Amino acid sequence: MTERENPLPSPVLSPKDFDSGFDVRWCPGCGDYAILANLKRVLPTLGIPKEDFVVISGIGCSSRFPYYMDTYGMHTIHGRAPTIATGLKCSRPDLSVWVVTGDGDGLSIGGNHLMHAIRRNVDIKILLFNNQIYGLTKGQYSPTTKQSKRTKSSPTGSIDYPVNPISWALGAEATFIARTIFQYPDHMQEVLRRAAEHKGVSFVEIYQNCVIFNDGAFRYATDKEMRYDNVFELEHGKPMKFGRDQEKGIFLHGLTPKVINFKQAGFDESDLLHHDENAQESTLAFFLSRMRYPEFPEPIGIFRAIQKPTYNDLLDAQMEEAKNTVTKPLQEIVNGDENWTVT
Amino acid sequence: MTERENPLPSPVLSPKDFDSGFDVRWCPGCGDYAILANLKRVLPTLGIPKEDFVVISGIGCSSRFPYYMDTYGMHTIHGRAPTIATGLKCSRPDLSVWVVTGDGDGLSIGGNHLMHAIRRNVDIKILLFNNQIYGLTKGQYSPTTKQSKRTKSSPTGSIDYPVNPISWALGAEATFIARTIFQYPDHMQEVLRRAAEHKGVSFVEIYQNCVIFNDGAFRYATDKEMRYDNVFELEHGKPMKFGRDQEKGIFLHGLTPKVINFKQAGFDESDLLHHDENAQESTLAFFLSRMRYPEFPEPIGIFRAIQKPTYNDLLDAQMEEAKNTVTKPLQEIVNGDENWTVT
Amino acid sequence: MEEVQKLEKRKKTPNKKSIEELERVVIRLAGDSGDGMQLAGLKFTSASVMLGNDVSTFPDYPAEIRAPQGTLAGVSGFQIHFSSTEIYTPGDKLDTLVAMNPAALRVNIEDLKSTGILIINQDSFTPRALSKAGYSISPLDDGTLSNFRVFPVNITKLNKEAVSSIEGISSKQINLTRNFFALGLISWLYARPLDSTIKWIEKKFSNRPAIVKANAKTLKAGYYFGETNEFLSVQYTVPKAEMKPGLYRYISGSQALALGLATASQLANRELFFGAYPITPASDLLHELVRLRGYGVKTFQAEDEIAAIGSIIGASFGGSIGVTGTSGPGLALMSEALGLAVITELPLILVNVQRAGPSTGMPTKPEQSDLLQVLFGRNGESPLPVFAPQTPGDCFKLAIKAVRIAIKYMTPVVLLSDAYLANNIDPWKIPNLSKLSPIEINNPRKSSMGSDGRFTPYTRDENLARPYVVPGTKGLEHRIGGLEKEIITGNVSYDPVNHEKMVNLREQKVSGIGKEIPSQVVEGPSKGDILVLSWGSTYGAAHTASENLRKEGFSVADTNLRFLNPLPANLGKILSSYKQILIPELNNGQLHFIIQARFSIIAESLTKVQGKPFHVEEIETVIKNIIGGIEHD
Amino acid sequence: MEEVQKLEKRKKTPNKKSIEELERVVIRLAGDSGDGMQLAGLKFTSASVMLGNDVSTFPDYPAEIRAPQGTLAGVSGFQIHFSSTEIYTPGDKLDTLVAMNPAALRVNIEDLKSTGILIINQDSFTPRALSKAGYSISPLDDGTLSNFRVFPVNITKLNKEAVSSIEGISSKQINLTRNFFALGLISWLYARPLDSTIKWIEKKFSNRPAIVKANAKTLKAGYYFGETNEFLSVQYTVPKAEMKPGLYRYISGSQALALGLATASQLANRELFFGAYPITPASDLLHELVRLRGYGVKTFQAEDEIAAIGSIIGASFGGSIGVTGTSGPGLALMSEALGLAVITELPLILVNVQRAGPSTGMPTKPEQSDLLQVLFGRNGESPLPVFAPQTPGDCFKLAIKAVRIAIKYMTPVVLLSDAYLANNIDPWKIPNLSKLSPIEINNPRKSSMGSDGRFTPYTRDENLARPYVVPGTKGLEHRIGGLEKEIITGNVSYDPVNHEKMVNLREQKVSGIGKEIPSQVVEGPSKGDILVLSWGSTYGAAHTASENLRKEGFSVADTNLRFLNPLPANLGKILSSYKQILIPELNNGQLHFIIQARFSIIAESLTKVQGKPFHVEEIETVIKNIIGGIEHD
Ligand SMILES: Cc1ncc(C[n+]2csc(CCOP(=O)(O)OP(=O)(O)O)c2C)c(N)n1
Ligand SMILES: Cc1ncc(C[n+]2csc(CCOP(=O)(O)OP(=O)(O)O)c2C)c(N)n1
Ligand code: SF4
Ligand code: SF4
Ligand SMILES: [Mg+2]
Ligand SMILES: [Mg+2]
Repeated sequence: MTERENPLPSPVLSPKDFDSGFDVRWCPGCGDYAILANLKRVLPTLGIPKEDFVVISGIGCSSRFPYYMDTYGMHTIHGRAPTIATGLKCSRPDLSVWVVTGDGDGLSIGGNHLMHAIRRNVDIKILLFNNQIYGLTKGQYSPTTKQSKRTKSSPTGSIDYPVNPISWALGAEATFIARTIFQYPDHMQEVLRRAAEHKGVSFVEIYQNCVIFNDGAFRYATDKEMRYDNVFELEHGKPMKFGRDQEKGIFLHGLTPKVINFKQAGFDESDLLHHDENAQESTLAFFLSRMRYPEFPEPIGIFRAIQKPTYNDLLDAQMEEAKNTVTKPLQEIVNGDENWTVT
Repeated sequence: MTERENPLPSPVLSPKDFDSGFDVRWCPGCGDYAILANLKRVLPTLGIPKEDFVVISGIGCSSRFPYYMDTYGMHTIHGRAPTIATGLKCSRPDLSVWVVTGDGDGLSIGGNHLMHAIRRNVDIKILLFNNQIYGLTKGQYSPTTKQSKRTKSSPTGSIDYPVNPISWALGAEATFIARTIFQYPDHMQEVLRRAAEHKGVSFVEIYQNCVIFNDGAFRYATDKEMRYDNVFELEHGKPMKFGRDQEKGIFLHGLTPKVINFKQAGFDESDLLHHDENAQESTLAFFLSRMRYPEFPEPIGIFRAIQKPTYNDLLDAQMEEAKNTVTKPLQEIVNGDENWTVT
Repeated sequence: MEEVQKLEKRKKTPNKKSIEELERVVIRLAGDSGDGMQLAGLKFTSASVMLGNDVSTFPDYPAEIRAPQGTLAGVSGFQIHFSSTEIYTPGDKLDTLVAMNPAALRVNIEDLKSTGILIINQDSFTPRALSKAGYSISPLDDGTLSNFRVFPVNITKLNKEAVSSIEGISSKQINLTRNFFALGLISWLYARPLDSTIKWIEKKFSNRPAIVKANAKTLKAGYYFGETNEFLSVQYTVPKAEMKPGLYRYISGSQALALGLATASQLANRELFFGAYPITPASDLLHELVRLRGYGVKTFQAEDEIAAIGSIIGASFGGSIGVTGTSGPGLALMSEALGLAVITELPLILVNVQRAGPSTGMPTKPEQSDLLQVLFGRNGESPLPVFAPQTPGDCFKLAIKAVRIAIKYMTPVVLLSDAYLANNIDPWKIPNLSKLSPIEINNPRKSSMGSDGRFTPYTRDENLARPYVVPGTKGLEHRIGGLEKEIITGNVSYDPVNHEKMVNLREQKVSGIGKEIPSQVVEGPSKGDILVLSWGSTYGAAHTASENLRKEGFSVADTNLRFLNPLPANLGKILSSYKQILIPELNNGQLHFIIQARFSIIAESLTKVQGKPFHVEEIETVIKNIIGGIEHD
Repeated sequence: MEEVQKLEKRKKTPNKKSIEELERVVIRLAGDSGDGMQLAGLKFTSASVMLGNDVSTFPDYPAEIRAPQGTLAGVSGFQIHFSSTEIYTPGDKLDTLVAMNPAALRVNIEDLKSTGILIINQDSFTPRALSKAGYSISPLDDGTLSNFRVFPVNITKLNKEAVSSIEGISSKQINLTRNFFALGLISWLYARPLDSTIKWIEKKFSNRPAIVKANAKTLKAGYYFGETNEFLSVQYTVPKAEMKPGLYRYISGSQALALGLATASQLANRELFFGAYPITPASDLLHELVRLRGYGVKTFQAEDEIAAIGSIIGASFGGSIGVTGTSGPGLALMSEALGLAVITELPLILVNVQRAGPSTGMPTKPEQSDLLQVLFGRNGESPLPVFAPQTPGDCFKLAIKAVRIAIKYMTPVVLLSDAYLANNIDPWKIPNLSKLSPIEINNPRKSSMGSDGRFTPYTRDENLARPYVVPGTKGLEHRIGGLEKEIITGNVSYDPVNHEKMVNLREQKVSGIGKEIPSQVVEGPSKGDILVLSWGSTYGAAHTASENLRKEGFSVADTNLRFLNPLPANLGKILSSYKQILIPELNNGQLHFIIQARFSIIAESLTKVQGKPFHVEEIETVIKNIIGGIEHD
């Protein structure tokens, strides 16, 4: 259909191959740099030719992302990247389509499109750069900004209740959900790799620090001293534990989590809640998403990864089926069932 | 601020007082009639003067609703009713503001606004008439239509995965969530009353039958023979049981539900999962929302009802605070900090 | 089948009634929306077309899905104009009206010619039905119908008699066949054969033999009733029209658009990606296209119009032919994204099926009031070509043209249809697809590589179009977006002079499409008193009015704009050749505004904003008035 | 404080340098966006204004939040035009440029007059900084600056010396005070007193005494440097301007709009409800208004622009004054809901702060390219009034006027500002609020009750406005909506003739606003060779150009449209009084299009689409060319 060249064998790529040569224009110290660096590390390892990657973004600091990647890309309009990615992926299932969005772009103006792309399980990879602020428009609160935060548009404190992106994505029935943090390079690369490999929609929330308008929002999770008590990594089939000495564990208490220093209390690791990212029902993932700092340590990693046929595959199957049942050329369809000849 | 007359004492109202005198234009047999009748029964009992009710709707068969109620009302544009209701309620917290929307209006084009109104906990009452189809545009599938359903726009079956409105509203952090069914008049009236009384956003999903384009979608829940096995009523503090003889019960098995004929199996009612609509965390409500026909009986009633300050109250508190700190007239603000006189 | 043969025989044996030949006839079948008038109308149309008449139709149904039975709001009508000469509109006034109930009578009677034939289902004129229609006294009794030739028929009763003996027919089903009785009756009146309808019934209900029998039987019963009953004393015939030889079918605007788009996709050898959100009166395009999946048409029902246009921008970027269809409110929502398509210079087609506005307006009714919106309804200087088909058949042609231009010039193209054009059914001479020239893609050229070895996506060809390079093409990776871009490289640029150049390049590119647009052709004198300048679907009425007056000896020419942006190059010259320009349109003067702005002339505006197409007569009257004015000079 | 007194004394003791008086001066302070040039510019403006000069300013900052330091993209500039005569623009060419680094030099040098003064921070001209700015050789060395009077100063070093001894100042903080050194220097050059700036510093940093000290000290150091250093041999003064007596302040368009809206709210005695979604360059309106909550201004940050306008439609229905502010892309998204406001006839104000388009375009740059969009960017016939303020001060006036009209006529009103007007800072004669007349509400009248005892919300008064009845009003319950409504009752109606009447009523209502619009006043001859017809913020440049040419003896008049719809009633007559009409605008000819359409005349269009306001000179040149053309006739 298109002027593709033979995509195989793909050359071995390096992060540098993904350098677009554009000057990166984020503020010095912006958390976006780390995400860019990590994605550039992951993409070459996927065995996908460079020309098959497409990065689609909306508007926001984060959404400048495509310019800095030497792939195909589109910097579109505010909040609409998922719609463009959906159309692209449905028309070109052979491509690896990534969406880069922010907490404003993706959850404020673009919440509906994100939800519908997720619901349909379109095979696109969505990276939500969550800095809990509108960076590009210079510091208004966003749907993930903590209540009471003073910002340009809330000088006496925001009265909006923030949304929980993971719970929200679960409400939209995401098949792959993960969270990672801009200052966790290895973790992020692993999560991005898994997101890329998932067949279906991948929703990845990335905590990202805006040094200018919301500096330190994630200090609890990045600070060397604090992170052990405030963050724990989800691992499939493994017990949930954390703390500097991995001494604290998560217990299931009815439908609520309990944190106990299980070593002190004499419990065994096997008593702890174990993670099951493949659980068909999303209740476990939802339960985990409710654990938020400061009441609880926050889970990072893969909350959920289940298999369901993708929207684009289902669409292609219907196209195939339709093509297989075609018995006459288009001319005959144009001619219609009832026609007559004038001589 | 406005030309309100003294609202008290309010006369005793009857359903007939809410009759607008317009010809109702739904198809004969449409499930919307029942909802209209039930709401007309509930409103007069709330002790609110008739002129303080406002019904705001979007576009769809269901959204014709305001025309049939002799209250203030606005039939707005597709999907945007929550935004208009939000502005109205924030500017006029004294009014009782209702939103009537459909599965297309509210969850397709309007999903984002609905989510944000819910997230903010604006004190509005949202009724989602879910007939799992686009009625007004003559029968295309909606975001709640069952997969594989053949409709005008999916002649070989829809490939969209439907969204679960209750899970979705939980993902948006609703403080009041309920479900009822067009053919359950008493239940519906009770749910509507509770929704009206809730201080904060109320989200009510109402199963509604479209006789023309999706007839029988809820037969499993309305048919005299089938309903006992397919539906159960949530009651706060009560065990969850159902069946013609209330013989089947819901058990919590880790994070998944199990249905057991507990009478036969020798269990006691107290062994069953008990409902707690006030649970601060939404995990129980989420768990319940995952129970869907045909795998499980479907819970109806109030999934969740918790208290959080409303958006409009928080806004008014900030307004009050601001007014209290005002020390100089507007003229001085207009004059500014730095000015000079030319003589 | 023997029944049919019998019938055919009967037809050949001359009956006692007289036969009168007419040049052309306008009839309307009207009833409750549950009465099946649309179907009866379609079948009558088929039969007329098979007889060789030129035909134009106008279906008119209520806004409600099922308005309450018997009410004025629930009336559904189908108008058919059939003729032995070429015709261009469904006709103004009715020669015959069939009214299945009092509401149908009340809503439609004002359109019946005096001395016109009025066939009424007398059985439905019950006190209850009369009062629902707002009659306190039956119009059959109060003399108000005395201008017409009224024929009350007991259609309900006669139909019941015809059908009730058939085995397997429920009483509910019986009443559903009344429309076929009426169709039979009117078919006799205008000497239309029943065979095509019977064939259709047999096919449609092939697995429900009782229904086939019932419908066929009452159809014939209606026919025989007309033939044998005394009170209809004349049968009318309308001879064959002279039409260009070829294969014909009848087609609605929606169907023709869908087929045109599918054809364009084959001509370009690219998949068509149709992303849309349902909206009246554009949804039919989705319904038509989804059934063409076997021909490489992918359809996507989006969550809203913004997502719809977003999806096709994505698909276009991917190399498919992105198309969306919507109507006014949806178009408004697409404004922002349409601007993105303009600045990224991606090809796509937006079909806007206009309906009466503003806001939700009257969703089922036609209007031409989105012209200025499609031209100017975007932020910034955001030019794009706009085409408006004049007939259902022209929808096919312009759909292909739009795709051709979109790809050749790398631009979004808007097609302006309307509720009238979309639903109107006209005979159409079917084109031979193999005769259509292929649509070529603007592939990257060597010259598109910058000095740094990187691809420069904003290099332009002689048409100012940039190359169409899709993801997956090795070595030509590039990024596009909504920020202003540097000439040639497409990099983000805030340079003032670059911006001005880009604004002008985009403008020049669209103006340059002028060379693809045929010279505007005028019908009638090439100079004279008055030129009637219509656009899009008002063609039929405007042309007919002009032609009528030309026959009466007036100095009237007419021409119809199918290309609204850019305008045909010779338009200015044409406009200067007439004393007066009259611009009839279904809005408050939008083309008129454009013409005055572009040519600094004074033109006359004839507007109609009633959610209804023009009547020929309305235009004739105004032309005559204007000419009267000129002659007084 | 003693420092200040010392300084004052010094100022009074005549220094050895000569003093030269100028009529008016244009300077620009430019540096990296981290260099505090905006602040320095503002303080210089304050001082000038206090001195009694007329002032106009133009801030210009990068699109990026923090563009990489030292790059061309990171340059931030602040231009100040101060004068002893009335001025209307921030000036074309610069008399003096201060460039804090090589990038600032490179970006701004082309705007410096030849023989203009160029003050450079020599310390920043390191090889690295030069190469970041794209210089391979330092422009200080290659002779390219020889047209200018170049003064390289070691600002970094001198600032450090001034400040480093202060206790409690970190080395990072030291460099942040450089802008005050530069401000001190330029303040000496133009004899601006430092006291207002020092007062401001003291207030601003009242709890950080070290910072106060440092800033004040380096400010004075800069001043003394100018005074004592040999190489600046002349000090310039600009005498007081003659201005109307009164209380003055300086104000930006955004501030004036916010204050005007708050004032209107008090005049109407209704809460102002501002619902908006942040977008450059309109966000400042939200930031300003949120601080006016104490004055009955409720603000709501919506999830997007559709929700923003939705929220104010709801608030207006509730009786508040609904206002939103946005820019191009947001306006596009509001199109559909704006149509709802038109058909429901609810009052609201939409402020559109125009920026360069199409699509995302150049978000921080001004343009006037949304005029046709606000007029026509909605489906159906959807008329509404459009006003465009000409100056920051006029923003205040028109904000009140817009609210007054919106409520009196029950209509949405669009105010067209732009990025230039919003940020531009002008002196403003502060109005006395108690002199403004109250805004009255169109309460229901007896005549609004139908025969069935129900309220008829679409009864109209003499202005064709419907009554403004809000929920909570007993006995007047009613429903409104987006479907076409019946005249008077407001019930849903599909009646063709009713629709046409309603379309016309809405149109007439908006046209009727003409009587609220002052007669258009022309400056210059009331007939003559050429009329310069500008609109909105191009007023300053157009008027200055015309005035300049009038002084040179040309037959040029000028007038500026603040009311774009309806147009002033006497405009047609005015247009017919000149041989040529020149319409300068920051777009591709949108008002030109409208004027030709409305008056069927041929006008000249002068367009500039560079994301920059006009220079006076650009307009002068074109006027002269046209007049040249006329004289050749
Ligand atoms: C239609 C529209 N509305 C508003 C804007 C202005 N705008 C640009 S980015 C943005 C929010 C950015 O926030 P986020 O998505 O969190 O990105 P960040 O800058 O924080 O990375 C807004 C409101 C726009 N460009 N378009
Ligand atoms: C902007 C816009 N897009 C599309 C439509 C067409 N439209 C009207 S109602 C509707 C869907 C109605 O579905 P739902 O909300 O489920 O209501 P129901 O008719 O089923 O009660 C659509 C697509 C519209 N009116 N406006
Ligand atoms: S404003 Fe914040 S998010 Fe944007 S580039 Fe700067 S640091 Fe990053
Ligand atoms: S189409 Fe369906 S939802 Fe709409 S009125 Fe008819 S039955 Fe009700
Ligand atoms: Mg953000
Ligand atoms: Mg529905």
